[in-house]
Formats: sequence, C-alpha cells, structure tokens
Amino acid sequence: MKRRLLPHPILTPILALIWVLLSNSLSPGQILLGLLLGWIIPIFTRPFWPERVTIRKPATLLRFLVVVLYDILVANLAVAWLILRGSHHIRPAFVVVPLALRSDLGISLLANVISLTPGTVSSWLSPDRRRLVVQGLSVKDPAELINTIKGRYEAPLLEVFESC
Amino acid sequence: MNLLLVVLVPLVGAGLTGWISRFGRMKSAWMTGGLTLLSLACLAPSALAPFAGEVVVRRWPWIPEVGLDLAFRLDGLGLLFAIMILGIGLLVVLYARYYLPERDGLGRFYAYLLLFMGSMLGIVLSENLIQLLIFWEMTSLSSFLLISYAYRKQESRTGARMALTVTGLGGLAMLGGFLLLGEMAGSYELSVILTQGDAIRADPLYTPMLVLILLGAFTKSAQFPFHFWLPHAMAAPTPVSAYLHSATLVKAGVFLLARLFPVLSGTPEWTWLVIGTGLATLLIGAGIAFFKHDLKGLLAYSTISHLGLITLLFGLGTPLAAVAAVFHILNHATFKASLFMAAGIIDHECGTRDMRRINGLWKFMPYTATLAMVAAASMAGVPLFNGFLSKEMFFAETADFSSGFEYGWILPSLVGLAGVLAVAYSLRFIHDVFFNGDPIDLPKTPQEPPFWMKAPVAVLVAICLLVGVLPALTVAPLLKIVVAAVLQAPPPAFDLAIWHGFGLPVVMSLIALFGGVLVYTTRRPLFKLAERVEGQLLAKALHDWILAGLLHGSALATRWLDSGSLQRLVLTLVLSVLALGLVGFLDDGSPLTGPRAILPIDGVSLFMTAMLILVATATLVLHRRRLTALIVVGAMGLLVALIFVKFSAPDLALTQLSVEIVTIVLLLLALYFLPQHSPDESSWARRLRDGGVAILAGAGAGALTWSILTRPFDSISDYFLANSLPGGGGSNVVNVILVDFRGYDTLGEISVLALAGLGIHALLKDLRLPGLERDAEGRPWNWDLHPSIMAALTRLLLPLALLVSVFIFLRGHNQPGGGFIAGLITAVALIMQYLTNGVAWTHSRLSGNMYPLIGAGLLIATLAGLGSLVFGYPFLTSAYTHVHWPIVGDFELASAMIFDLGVYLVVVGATLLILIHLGLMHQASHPGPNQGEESL
Amino acid sequence: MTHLVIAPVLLPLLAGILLLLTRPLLPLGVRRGLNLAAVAGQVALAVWLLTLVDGGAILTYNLGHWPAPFGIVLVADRLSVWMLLITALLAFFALLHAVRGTDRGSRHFHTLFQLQLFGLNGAFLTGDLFNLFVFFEVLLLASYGLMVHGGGARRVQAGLHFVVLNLVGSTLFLFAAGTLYGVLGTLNLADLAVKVAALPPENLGPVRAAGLLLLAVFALKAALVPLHLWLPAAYSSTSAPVAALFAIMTKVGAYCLLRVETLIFGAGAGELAGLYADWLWPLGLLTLLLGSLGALAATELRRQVAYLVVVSVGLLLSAFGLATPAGIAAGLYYLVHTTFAAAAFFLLADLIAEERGSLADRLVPGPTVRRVGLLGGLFFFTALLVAGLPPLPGFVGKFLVLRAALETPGWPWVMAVILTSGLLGIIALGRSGSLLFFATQGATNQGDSIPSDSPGKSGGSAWPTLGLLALGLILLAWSGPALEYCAAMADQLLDPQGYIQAVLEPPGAGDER
Amino acid sequence: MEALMSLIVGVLTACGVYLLLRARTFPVVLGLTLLTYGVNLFLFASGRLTIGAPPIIDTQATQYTDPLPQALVLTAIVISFAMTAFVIMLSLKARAELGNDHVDGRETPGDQP
Amino acid sequence: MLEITLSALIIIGALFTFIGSLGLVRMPDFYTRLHGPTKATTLGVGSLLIASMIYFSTQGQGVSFHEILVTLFLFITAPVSAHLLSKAALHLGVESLSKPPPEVERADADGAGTP
Amino acid sequence: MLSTAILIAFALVSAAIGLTLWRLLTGPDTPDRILALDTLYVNAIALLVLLGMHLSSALYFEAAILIAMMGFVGTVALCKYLLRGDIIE
Ligand code: NA
Ligand code: NA
Repeated sequence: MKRRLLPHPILTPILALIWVLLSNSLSPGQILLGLLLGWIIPIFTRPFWPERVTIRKPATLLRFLVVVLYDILVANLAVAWLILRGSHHIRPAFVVVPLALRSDLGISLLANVISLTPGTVSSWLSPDRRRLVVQGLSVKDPAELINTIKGRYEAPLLEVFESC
Repeated sequence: MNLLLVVLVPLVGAGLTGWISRFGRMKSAWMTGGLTLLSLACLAPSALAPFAGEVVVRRWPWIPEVGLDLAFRLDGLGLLFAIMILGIGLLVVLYARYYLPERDGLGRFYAYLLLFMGSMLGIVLSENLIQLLIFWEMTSLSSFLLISYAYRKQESRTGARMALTVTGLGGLAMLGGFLLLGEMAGSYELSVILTQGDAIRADPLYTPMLVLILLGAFTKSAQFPFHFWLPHAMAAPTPVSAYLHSATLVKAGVFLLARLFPVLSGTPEWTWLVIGTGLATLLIGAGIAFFKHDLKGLLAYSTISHLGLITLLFGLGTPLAAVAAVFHILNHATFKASLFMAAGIIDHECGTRDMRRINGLWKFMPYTATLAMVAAASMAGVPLFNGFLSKEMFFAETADFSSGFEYGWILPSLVGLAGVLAVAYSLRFIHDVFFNGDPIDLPKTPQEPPFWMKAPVAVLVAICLLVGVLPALTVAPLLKIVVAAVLQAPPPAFDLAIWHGFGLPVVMSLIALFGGVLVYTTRRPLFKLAERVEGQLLAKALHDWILAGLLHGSALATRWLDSGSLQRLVLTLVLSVLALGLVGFLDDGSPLTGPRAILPIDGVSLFMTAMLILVATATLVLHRRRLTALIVVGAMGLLVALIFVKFSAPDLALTQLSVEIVTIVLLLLALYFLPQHSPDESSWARRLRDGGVAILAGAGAGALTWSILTRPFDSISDYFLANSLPGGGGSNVVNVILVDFRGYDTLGEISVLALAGLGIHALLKDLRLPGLERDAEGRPWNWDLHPSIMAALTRLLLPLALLVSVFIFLRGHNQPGGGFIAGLITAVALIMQYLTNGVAWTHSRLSGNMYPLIGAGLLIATLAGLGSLVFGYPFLTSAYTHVHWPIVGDFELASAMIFDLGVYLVVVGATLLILIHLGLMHQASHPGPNQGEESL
Repeated sequence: MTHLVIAPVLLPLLAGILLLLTRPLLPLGVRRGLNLAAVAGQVALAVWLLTLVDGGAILTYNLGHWPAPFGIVLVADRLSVWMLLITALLAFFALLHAVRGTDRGSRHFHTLFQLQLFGLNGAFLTGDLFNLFVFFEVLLLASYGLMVHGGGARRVQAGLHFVVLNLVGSTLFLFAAGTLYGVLGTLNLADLAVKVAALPPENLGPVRAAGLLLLAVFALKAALVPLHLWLPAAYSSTSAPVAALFAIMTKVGAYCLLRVETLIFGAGAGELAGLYADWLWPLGLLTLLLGSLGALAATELRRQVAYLVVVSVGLLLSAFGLATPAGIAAGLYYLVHTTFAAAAFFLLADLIAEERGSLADRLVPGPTVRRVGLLGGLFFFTALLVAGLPPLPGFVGKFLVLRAALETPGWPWVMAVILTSGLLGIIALGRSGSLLFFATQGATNQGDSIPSDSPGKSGGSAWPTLGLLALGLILLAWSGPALEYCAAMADQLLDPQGYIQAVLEPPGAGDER
Repeated sequence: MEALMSLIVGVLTACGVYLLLRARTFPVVLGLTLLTYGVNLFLFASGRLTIGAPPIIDTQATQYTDPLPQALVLTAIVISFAMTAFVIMLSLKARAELGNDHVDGRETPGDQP
Repeated sequence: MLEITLSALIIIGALFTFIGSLGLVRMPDFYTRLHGPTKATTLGVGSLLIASMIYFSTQGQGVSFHEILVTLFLFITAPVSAHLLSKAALHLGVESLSKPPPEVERADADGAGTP
Repeated sequence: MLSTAILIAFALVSAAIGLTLWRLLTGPDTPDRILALDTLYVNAIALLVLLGMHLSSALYFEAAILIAMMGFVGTVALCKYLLRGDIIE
C-alpha cells in the first residue's frame, strides 16, 4: 500500500524541487503544487520504474558528484586544448574495461560518467554486461585509463548502489 | 383536364401494363388496347372544337419563373396527329399481339409502346415549346427501347444506339433553337409565338435558330444526310416499324415543320434549306429503296423518300403546298403502315424478308397479297388510291413553284424522276414478292396469317381506298381545319377531285408510271450496277467514322490527360497556380514593393539565412539518400524554429520543435519499410524542367512575401491584444486566441489530429509489410534490441518529462505553452519508452488503446464549449475567475483550461496512436508470440 | 442569436465521438442505428433551419461570444442551409447503402463518416476564411480515411494521389489566406468584402493574386479543368457509399467559389468585381467538354460516372460563372439534382458490379445479370437523369442554365458546349448501357465467374439508390418552388450587403461581453 | 530582414516543389514538409516581422507583434503534422499494396511525362 | 563586476560551444569527432546558462533557476547520445583510426548477442 | 561591455552552427551527420540563451528546455534506426 501511494520517496522531493526551478518561484502555492505533482507523477510512472532506487551512502555519492563535476571541467579544458592543437597530437584508442557493477542503473551511470569525463566515450557494452568498451581521444596508457575508471568512478558507484 | 389525360393515360398506363403482364400475356394486350381507347375517349370531348374553329388550350403551372408550364393545345393539326397516333396505335396493338412470338411476355413491349404513344401525343398536343421538346426527347428514348427490344441481336443494339445518337443530336439542337425562339418571342407558348412570325423572321438570330430547329426536325424525320438511322431502326419488331417508322415518330419532324410553319417559313433560308433537304431526301430515298433486297429496307427507304417529299412541300412555303403536305402525311401514314404490316406478315410467314428468295406469294396468301398490292399502288401514286391525290398535288405545287425561276425545269424534272423511282420500287414490292416465279429455299412454307393479323391491314387499306375514291366526302373537312391550324389562317381553296383536267401534273404522273415500269423491267442490269457501287453508303459511313473517331479521339485525349501520373497532377497544379498568381499580380501593374519601413538586417540573421538556404538546397542534392535527407530536414526544422524565436513567436517555436521530432520519428518508422535510396531515374531534361518550375514557384512565393512584408498593415489583432487579458483571462495572446477567440478553429484542428489517428488506425488494418532482415548495406541488424544504458536513463527521464509537460500545460494561458505542446511532450516522453524499452515492456505498463483517449479529449473539448450554452451564451464562450486560497495564494480558473485539456488528451492519444501503430506494423506483419494487435 | 446555427456542426461531432467511444461497447447494429439516427437528425435540423432562413433572414452565430470580425462567426443564409440539407439527405442514403456491409471493412467507418459531415457542415456554415481552411482539412482528412477504407491497390494509389494533391492545395489555401490577411488585416469573409471594396489601388495586385490562388484552391476541390484529373481515379476506385458521399465534395469547392465570387469579388468589389466570373465560365465549359470526352472514353462504369461528375462540375461552374441571378439560380437548381444523381449512379454502379462478378463494372459484354429488369431500368433512368435528358430534373437544370446563358454575351459558346457535351453524354451512356445490359450472352450467369469470395454481397438493396432517385423526382415535381428558392438564394448572394450587415452589424450588437 | 524572410520562403517553396515533382513517395513527403515550412513562415510573416515583442501581455511591454498569424500558424502546423502522418502511412500502405514506392505504383522506374 | 563576470561567462560559453563544433570539423575520424560536441559543448552551454541565470536573477524580477534544468537535461542526455552514436558507429564499422576490440566486431557481425 | 560580449558570443555560436552544418552536410558517415544534428541542437540552445539575454526576455527558456529534450529524442531515434532499423520493436 505504501509502495503504491509513494513508490519513490526520493523522487517526490526531487520533482518538487524541479517544479520550483521550472516555475522560477518560491511562492507557497508553487511549492505545494510541486509537492502534489511530485506525489502524483511517480504514481503514474510507477510501472515504468519498477525497481526502487536505494542509496546506501549519500556522503559517498556527494563526494563522487563533486569529483565528477571537477573532472568534467578539467576534461573539457583538455579536450578543447586537443581540438585547438589539431589532430596530430591525439592518440585515439579503444580500451576494454571489465565491469564489477551489475545493476542496470549502476552500469548506466558509470557509462555516462565515463562519457562526460576526460576524452572518453563509453562505446559498447558486451552482451553479458561484463565488459565496457571505452573510446579514448588521446590514450597514452590504456591500463592507466582502465585503472582510473575503475578506481575513480566504478568503486564509489559500487559502494552507493550495490554494496550489500 | 381531358387533354392532359389523353397524354397521361398511356404514360401512366405503361407502368401498369408492364406490371400486369406477369399475370398473362393477353392481359397486357387487352390493357394496352383498353388504354388506347381510353385515351381516345379522353380526346373525344374536345375533338369537335377544332371543327368549330376553336383552339383548346389548358395550362397547369410548373416552373412559372421561366415560362415553363404544363400546357396542352388542341387544334386541327394536333387533332389529325392525335387521331393518327391513337388510331394506328390501336391497329398496331392488335397486330402485335399476333405478330410477336408466343414466348414473349409482351408486357415490356406494350409498356414501351404506350410510353411512346404518350410521348408522341405529348408532342402533338403541346402548347409549350419546351414541353414539346420534353416529349420529343421522350419519343427518342422510347423508340430507343423499342428498337433495342430484341437486344440480344447486334443489329438491334446498333440500330437503337444509332437512332438515339442521331435523334439525340437533333433534340439537343432543337433545344438550342427553341431557347432562341423563346427568347425572340418572349414566351415558349405556341399561342404567343405563332402570332409573331414577322418579328421572329426579322430577328438577327433567325438563321441560327432556324438551322437548330431544322436540325431537330430533319434528324427526326430522317432527312438527308441524317436518314441512315431509319433503315437501321428496322431491326425493331415490325409492329414498331409500322407504327413509329411510318406513321408517327418520323412524322414528328414534319409535324414540327407544320407547327412552326407560320413563324419560320417564307424566308429564303427556309425555302432553300427545306426544299434542298427535302429534294435530296426524296431522290436518295427513292433511289436506294429500289435496290434494297430487304423488304423492310425497301419500305424504310421509301419512307425516307416520302418524308423528303413532305419536307419539300413545306419548303415551297405556299398555302396549297402546305395542304398537299398535310394530306400526304395522312396518306403516307395509312399506306405505309399497312405495307409494313404486310411485310411483317410476309416475314412472319416466310421466315425471311429477302426479296430474292421470296417469290410468288400470291399463290400462298392471296388476301394479304391483295391488300399489300392496293397499298403499294397507293404508294406509287396510282389513281383511285389516296397516294395519287397528294402526289398529284405535289407535282402541281412543285411545277407551280418552279415556274417563276430561270432554271425552273430542274425541280419538276427531279421530282418526276423521284416519281419514276417510286413507281419502280412499288412495282418491285408487288411483282418481286407476289409473282416472279416460285419461292427459293424459304425456311417456312408461307400461308395466310390469322384473321386478326390481317384485319388492321385491311382497315388501313380500306381507308386508302375510301380517301382515294371519295376524298371530298371523307377527308376534306379534316384537312380544312388542319390546314387552318398549320397556316394560322383560313385555309386556301383546294380541290380534292381525282381529275383536275390535263396539265403538267398529269403528264408527270404518266411519266412516273411508265418510267417506273420501264425502270423495273430493266432492273437486273441496274441491280448489278448497284452491287458494284454498294459498300458503305456515305451518310452511314460518315456517322460510323465520326463516332469511331470520337471514341478513339476521346480515348486518346483522355489517356493523355488522365495518365494516372501524380507528377503530372502536381505539375499541372503548380503551373496553374503560377499562371493565376502571375496574372493576378501583374494585371494592372501594382507595385511589388510597398512603402513600409523595413527592419535592418543583422549579421546573425544573415548568416542563419544563408545556412537555412544551404540546408534547403542540400535536401535537393541529398534527397535520394533518404536517411541523410531526413537528418537534413531535421536540421531545417530546427532552423525554422529559430526563426520563430527570432521574430517573437515562442509558442510557434515550441510547437515547431516538438512537431519536428515527432515527424522525424514518424519518418524513421516509415523509412524502415521503404527503400533506403531513391533510384536515379529522372533524366537531366526532367530535372531541368522541374528545377525551372520550382524556381518559378519559389520566386513567386518569395515575391508575394516581399510584397506583403513591405506594405503597411492594419489588422484586427489590436482587439486581441486589448481583450486577451480582460476578456480571455490570459496574457499569452496566442494561447487565448487558440482556446478562446478562435477556439472553434482549435476544435477543428484537434478533430483533424483525431481523424489522422483514426484514419491511420483504420488504414493499418490488414496492412502487411515485411520488415527488413538486413540494412541497406546488407549487414544484419545489431543484436542489442534495447541498449541497456539508454533504457535505464530514459526511464529516469519520464517523470521529468511529465513534469515539464504539466508545467507547459498549466502556464500556457499566460506564458508560452499550452495543451498542444504539453500533449506532444507527454507523447514524446511515452514514445521514448517504446523506443528504448520495446513494445512488449511498454505495453505491459501502458495500454496501447489510444482511441478512447482521443474520444475523451474531443468530448471534453466539446463539452467545455457547450457549457456556456447553459448560461445562454454561444458555444465556446469562456469564463474565468481568480480564486484566492490561503497558503496557495491567488490562482486563475478558466473554462478555457478545460478546453485545453481536451486538446492535450487528443494530442497525446492521436500522436501515440499514430506512432505506436506504425511501430507495431512490423510485429503485425510477422504474426508471432507478441500481443494481439487487435486488442489495441 | 439562436443556438440552432451551431447544431448542424455539433451534432455530427458529438455523434462521431459517441460512435468512437462506443466502438467496443455496442454491437455494430446499434451503432449503425445511432449513425443513421444522427444523420436523420441532421436532415431535420437542416429543414428546421430552412424554415428560419426561408424568408431571407441571415442568422449569425458569434462563437465564443466575440463580435465579428474578431471572433469566428457562423452564418446561416439561404445558400448555406440549402447545402446543409443536401448534404444531410445525401449522407442518409449513402449511409443506408454503407450499412449493408461496406462499414465492416474498416475500424472507424462510422466515426469517420460523422466527422466528414462535421467538416462539411462546418465548411458550409463558417463565415471566416481561415476557419474554412480548418474545416476543409477536417472534411479532407475524413475523406482520406473514408476513401482508402477497405484498401486495394487501385484505391490506395488513387488515394495517395488525392491526398498529396490536396495537401498541395491546402498549402495554397494558406498562401492565399496569408496574403489576404497580410494586406487586408482580417479573416472574416464579410469584413474581407468590406475591405476589398475599399481597397487602395496599390494593393490590388496582391489581393487579386490571392483571390486567384483561392480560385485555384476551390477549383481543385471542385475539379475544374485543368485541376480535375484527380477526380476520376479517386471517385471510381473508392467504395460506392463513399463515392456517393463524395458527390458533395466537389460541391464544397463550387460552394466556396460561389460564396467568394459573390461576397468578396461581387459587384461591390470595385476594381476586383467579377474576378472569378471571367475565369469560371470558360473553364467550366472546358471542363464540360473534357469531362464528356472522358466519359466517352471510359472503359469502366464507375470511371464513366466519375467523369460525368466532372461534366456536372463544368456545367455548374459555367452557370455560376454567368454571375447573373438567373445563372446562379439555375446552377443552384442543377447542383441539387447532380449531387443526388451522381450519388445514385455510384450506388447503382456498385449494385451492377456486384451482379457482374469478376467483370465488375468493366464495360464489356458479359452474362445477363440477375435482376436485369430492376438494374437495367434503374440504369436507364439514372442515365437519363445524369445525361440531362427529359423529362427528368437534369434536363430542367440544363434548360435553366442555357436560358440564363442567353442573357450573357458568351451564350453561343455556352450553348454549343452544353449541347455538344449533352450529345457526348448520350452516346457514352447509350454505349455503356448497351454493353452492360444488352450485349449479353446466355440467359443466366450460371457457370460464369460470379465471385465466390463475396457470396453475401450480391443482391444488395436498391432502396438507397431508389431513395436518391426519388429525391430527384421530388425536385422535378417541385421544380417551381425549388427554383423560386434558388432564385431567392441567388438574389441574396448577389446583394451581399445583407450578409455583410448581418455579420458585422448584428441586431443585438449592443450586448458586449 | 524582410528580404531575408522572402528569400527563405522562396527557397523553401522552390525546394518543396522540386521534391514534390519526384517519382517516389519519400521525397514527395519531404517536399510536402519543406513546402509546409515555407507556407508556415509565409503565414507567420503576414503579420509582419517584429523582433523582441512577443505577444505576451506584459505591463512593461510597449509593443507586441501580431498574435493572430501565430495562432493561425500553430493551427496550420498541427494540421500539416496530421496530414503528413497520414500521407506517410498511406505511402506505406501503397508500398504494401503495389509492391514498390513509386507514386504511381509502377514497377518500371522512371518519370511519367 | 557583475557585468565582467557575465561577459566572461558568456564569452567562455560561446568559445567552448565554438570549440566543440570546431572539433566536429577538425578531428580525423568519427570517434574522435564525438568528443568535441559531447563534452566541450556541455561546458559551453553550461556556462552560458549560468550567465543567463545570473543575468535574469539580477533583472529585478526575482530569481531565475530554471536554467539549471536545461543543464540537468543536457548532462543526463549528452552521454547517452554519445554512447548510442558510438555504438551505432561500431555497428556500422565506421572508419576509425584506432582498431575496435575484436569482440565488438564479432558480436555485431553475427548477431551473437541476439536473445 | 555586456552587449559586446553577447555580440561576440553570437558570432562564435553562429560560427559553431556553421561548422556543425558543414559536418552535417558532408558526413561522410551517417553517425557523423547524426552527431552534427545533435550538436546543432545544443548550439541552438546556446543561441537561444544568448538571444534571451540580448532581448532581456525569459520567454525563450521553454524553447531551450524543449530543444534539450527533443534533440535527445531525435538522436536516440536515429541511432536506434541505424542499429535496428525498426525503432519501435
Ligand atoms: Na422476289
Ligand atoms: Na517496430
């Protein structure tokens, strides 16, 4: 019953927040409406979001987010520099990252983070979801890249979403 | 009333007769006879009036505005014809009952016959010319039915259609003529028209009018060169020939000449046209008649010849000629009807009508032979028979007419020649059939027909004799009133004596008799000669050639025009529009550019314009690579949306953006089932042509845009800007226009969307298209149906998208947005679920059954509009109020929002319906374990 | 302001929605009944409205209670109500024919049918140019759905052509409407008329161009030469009841031409007066001629009938092009007749085709059809009707047009073409009747190719056809009053001040919202 | 700016017409889409071009662009979307029934004169 | 100060947007081209959005947060797009400077992963 | 200064759009074109944001958010088409 009435407890405040962002207003009416929608929409979309997302370690997640944001900033500068310097200085390569993550959400988040950060795009997930092929714009050492990905991104994600 | 009944009884009776025939063959015969008598009885009360010099006219209004009334008229001319129609009709009814084969139900025949009889009576009794025309055409139609009575025979069908075509042509020409005549006289009523002869003959349009009317009369009366239909009409059963093709139908033409004689005659045009036609017909008919081996053919051409004779007489234009013409109409009707009946008996008894085989029938059927011989003698113009009298008058009138002309001998000579030929073919009819040795190889042994079959012939022959011997006692009074009616003046003095003293007419008669005998005796070499020149006779050949040419030509023209090519259709449309637009704009040299101040061009706009043009032209270059073209079009849509943004149209930009994406998805769905490339099939010439047309069209559109944008402008929109907030309760004027000022447009618009959804849903039923196993390059498709990275994240997006959709919906009344865009966002968000998670997954979470949603949306929108009716305001009148709730604060409630909700639902429903079903088509064409398609 | 004016629009819309929502709930029979009842209701509504406008009153209805020219206004004058009545009557018999089985082949036949009427009625009633566009689209999209209903290669291909061409036509409509709005600043037809009358000379060019673009749009709908070539394929390949209903579709184009011709480019339009008339009658005559040739060349009955529709369009628009009271009245009389006659012919062709089995409606000799008496008789009668032969209303209509033409300088052309096309019609129909009913072999169709796939279809009811023919006879019998009404319509049209006043200065204009 | 707009409308119309005259359904649909862009811009422009004055009532605004053509174009966009959807579907149906995607359903490729 | 910040943000944003597109043109193969737009552009548009946020928040009509939403959208969707594009390119065997791992080709060529 | 910055930004973003379109039209492969279209959408957001500031109007924000959403949908659909042909299956 509780699941039916409040399928995603995290989603409600997020949606309400987004509503407030959208409406550009902090009036009580809008907040109320945001909460109302935050409550109703998940009920409607419950079937589309079957598994309940549980976040084990919010602090780790927060730290992870900061790292990612920082990496994005740096990555962008790096890529911009590479672009401006021209194609002679790049060393593109594909690397295969073995995955420890198992959940769809986890793998997806990892893949996205990889795509958002330093000159890498997650290109291909093996059918058994054990290996992620990543394309790097300028890869000097493939092993190092794999290690960075596993240590810097996959480990926190494992902790947040899949630690038992 | 009785005049109306005279016509109505046979017409109404026709249906009755057809129906009663199912109760027995004889019933319909009795019925027809009875109806004919009844009609005659209806005529009787008025029959004496013409003798007293009265003209009976009765009117019933029908379409009074245009002078079209039901009006009937009985004068001498009408009476003569009515009597002929009904009298001979009665005899034919009797004759036909025995003539037609036993297996024939007769009902249909008699029904047609009555239809014809009524129509014919309608012609002769009409007071109104247009009404006369109506009956005129009805005689054509009923005779078409009668000729095609034995429709399994090719010749019946051909004959019937030929008659219809020729008389149809005449009827239409006559309609034109009558319209002109009516315009000249200011009325279609004969009583009016007949008094205005002088004015009409002086009218500048007299000649075209005359030609048109004569065309009608000549075609009907089988005048040269329209004569050829009559012999072919002989495919009709002989009673029909006896009735229509001797006594009635073909006389309609000469009746018309008589009817309009006071109005039309007397001018040189009339004289030469009518005499010329009559003479040609007289000679050609008589000439051909002699050479016909078919008994009915001989009679048919002889009829043509006699009709020419009558026409010629009217052409002479003198009162006495009119007397002769009218007299000959009567005489010809009697002897020719009896001859046809006799021919029918012979045909019936011998099983053939070929005179080369029929010989010596005198031995087999002496009574019939006697009757036929009397009638034929009358036809030849032998004294003591009625034909002689009128032919004598004919000779006299032509001689009299010609006497004043320098080459006056020509006409009498030619007329004399016709007389010779008439005697010759009459003699042939007698000698070749009843004597001339023994029959050759007849299918049947001939014998005397039943009494009741001969009786009608006998009656007619008796009349021939009676009139021929005692003209003054029998026919003179009738003739007097008829002539009075024809001339619209007291009849001239005429003498119907057999002997007028020795003169040119007698000489001509004698020459005719002896010459005819001479011609007949030398017939064998003549026949040989005829066989050599035979072949297609000119007029018939001409008719066939024209008709075939017409059919062929129309087929060619139509095939060329209606080639079933869409490219052609579009090109025609574009060129037409270009022409119209150009003519419209340039007609009086309006300036292209108006005086309005224009906006300065900024760099970004210039650059973006260049980009848009680049992209648009690229579509042309890339269009054959379809996916590429699709991507390019996507870019173009985005640029167009940016234009909307630039020029202060945020709502349009939003709509354009969302529609664009839905369209791309739609095109992708379709592209899967289509070839990936268009073949390179246009020639360079074609591309050049299309390019030229396209550039012209573009130049036109651009010029039009320029001409409008540079003109000053004053529109009704100030009202919307002023009233949007106070009257409509919304500050987004575009949205208020959509849901309020012009909410009715929006109702139509969502109906269109709903219709597209429903139409596509209907179209998809039973649609099978195989999906491709491999892509355009022959590669198999990727194994990953629903890439999980994509799927997982798209699920996250759904609540977000729905939230945005609600946002867009709620603010639409005051800010850019509204039900339509919100609906599209919702639909796109849901489509994304199909795209990324697959049909099976999505369907287990969302019903694919969308049309109730469409229905509900339409219903809500309509009901929202209907709400105002309760308060006495028109449909779609909106109301709004501001509500203040504690905490929540001030917010607005507008009925227009309910309307917008309807819009939202329809958009969601229709878009999903369209896209999902297109997507499902693949599954539908591969029936498998997936969900049943019909459940959607 | 009587709400009755909106009723002919709302009734089919609500009926359509109802039929959509009840699709899975009610058995087909009940839904058929509902549909028929809704159409009957529209007949009744039209008759009711007719009694209201008969005296010359022009009823207006300001939707959303916004005054004209700002809001959309509906206008019920003699002409629009007349069109409503014809449409409803036609629809009734077409539907009657459809419910014997045609409606089974598709998912949303009944809804599409009602929404088609929604579009038609909306188009006839609207007094707003852009709204006319919207309802054009409604009726077109409904017609697309109905046209390809049932499928089949020919039908789908003809449908594709029909749709694409009409989409281009819709684009043109928008170009025209945009130009008119861009120069005159309004969309209300009456207001446009006022603005055109006061047009400064420097703006004549764009307005004339827009007027002629509109002419092209309506001419395309009406199938006027050279924009007529879509019609034969479209009408001859769709199902019979749809083709019958489509008899009104060309009339929508004709109606719009007449409306714009008289209201916006009428006598009061100054420089632009008579803009349409100059094009209509020569093109109408050309249509008449080319249509007749097509009818003559046709090798299938339905195609022939479709070409005869083209012929009727030609005659109709020539009459409207005369732009005289008598000409317009004659055209309007003819319009009624030809709508019912064409529809009846399409239904009849369907009956004949069913009886002829695999020969269908091809004009080739075949076995004697069953019910040859009935079908042959009906064919004969209908052919007379369509060919305009006496004594049926087709003749009266033709006579009226010719008579009206005599008052105009171009009369010799009109007369020559109308009479010639009449003759071609007689030849064509004589030929096809002869081939279908006379040139038969064998007494029965036993052993011949009667299709085994549609055993239940043969022997369809002739009642809908008879009903339409009866309407023609009623028209004939009441020709006097009918023509009187047509003349009144023409007078009302040719004096557009009444219309303009009714729209822009309604009697109750005081009660602002 | 007016000249640019005229140019854009002209080019879109020209390209649309050219594609409409092709022999396959897909380019025809693309042509219709382009033509629709063109006419929508035209209709929109019939209210004249205004920059930075959207028709949203605002106490600070001094000028508004003409809202009516925008509403009309909105309606037109929706309608042409519906029409495009239908014509796409119909071209698929034609492909299924006729076996090819030629607009006239002809097997042999090439233009029809 | 505010103006300088805004101007800087705007110029930086536009510059990154430009560089992203420049990468699209300058990079030698599809996989390398992919990096420019997906990342440089997010930063570019991100800083433009921040500029906009500041700009509208200081216009006196209350705060303006909704730009965050656009950024959020871009950050969620851009990597997914990049991944899909890359996957599609691998599937199509688009010409590449670096050789893709053999297992990709194997799985994609014979449809090995088809469930 | 701000307006100058915006003008420069306009120029840069326009140039970006130009470059993107060049890639869109020249390809060479379909993924290149899809990538270009996706980038074009992002560039358009940049342009909108600039325009919003240029005109001091917040009315273009919805368009930006819609572009962000719709651009993604378009890219996903096109990629799905390349991968599977059948995009809804
Ligand atoms: Na003989
Ligand atoms: Na699919």
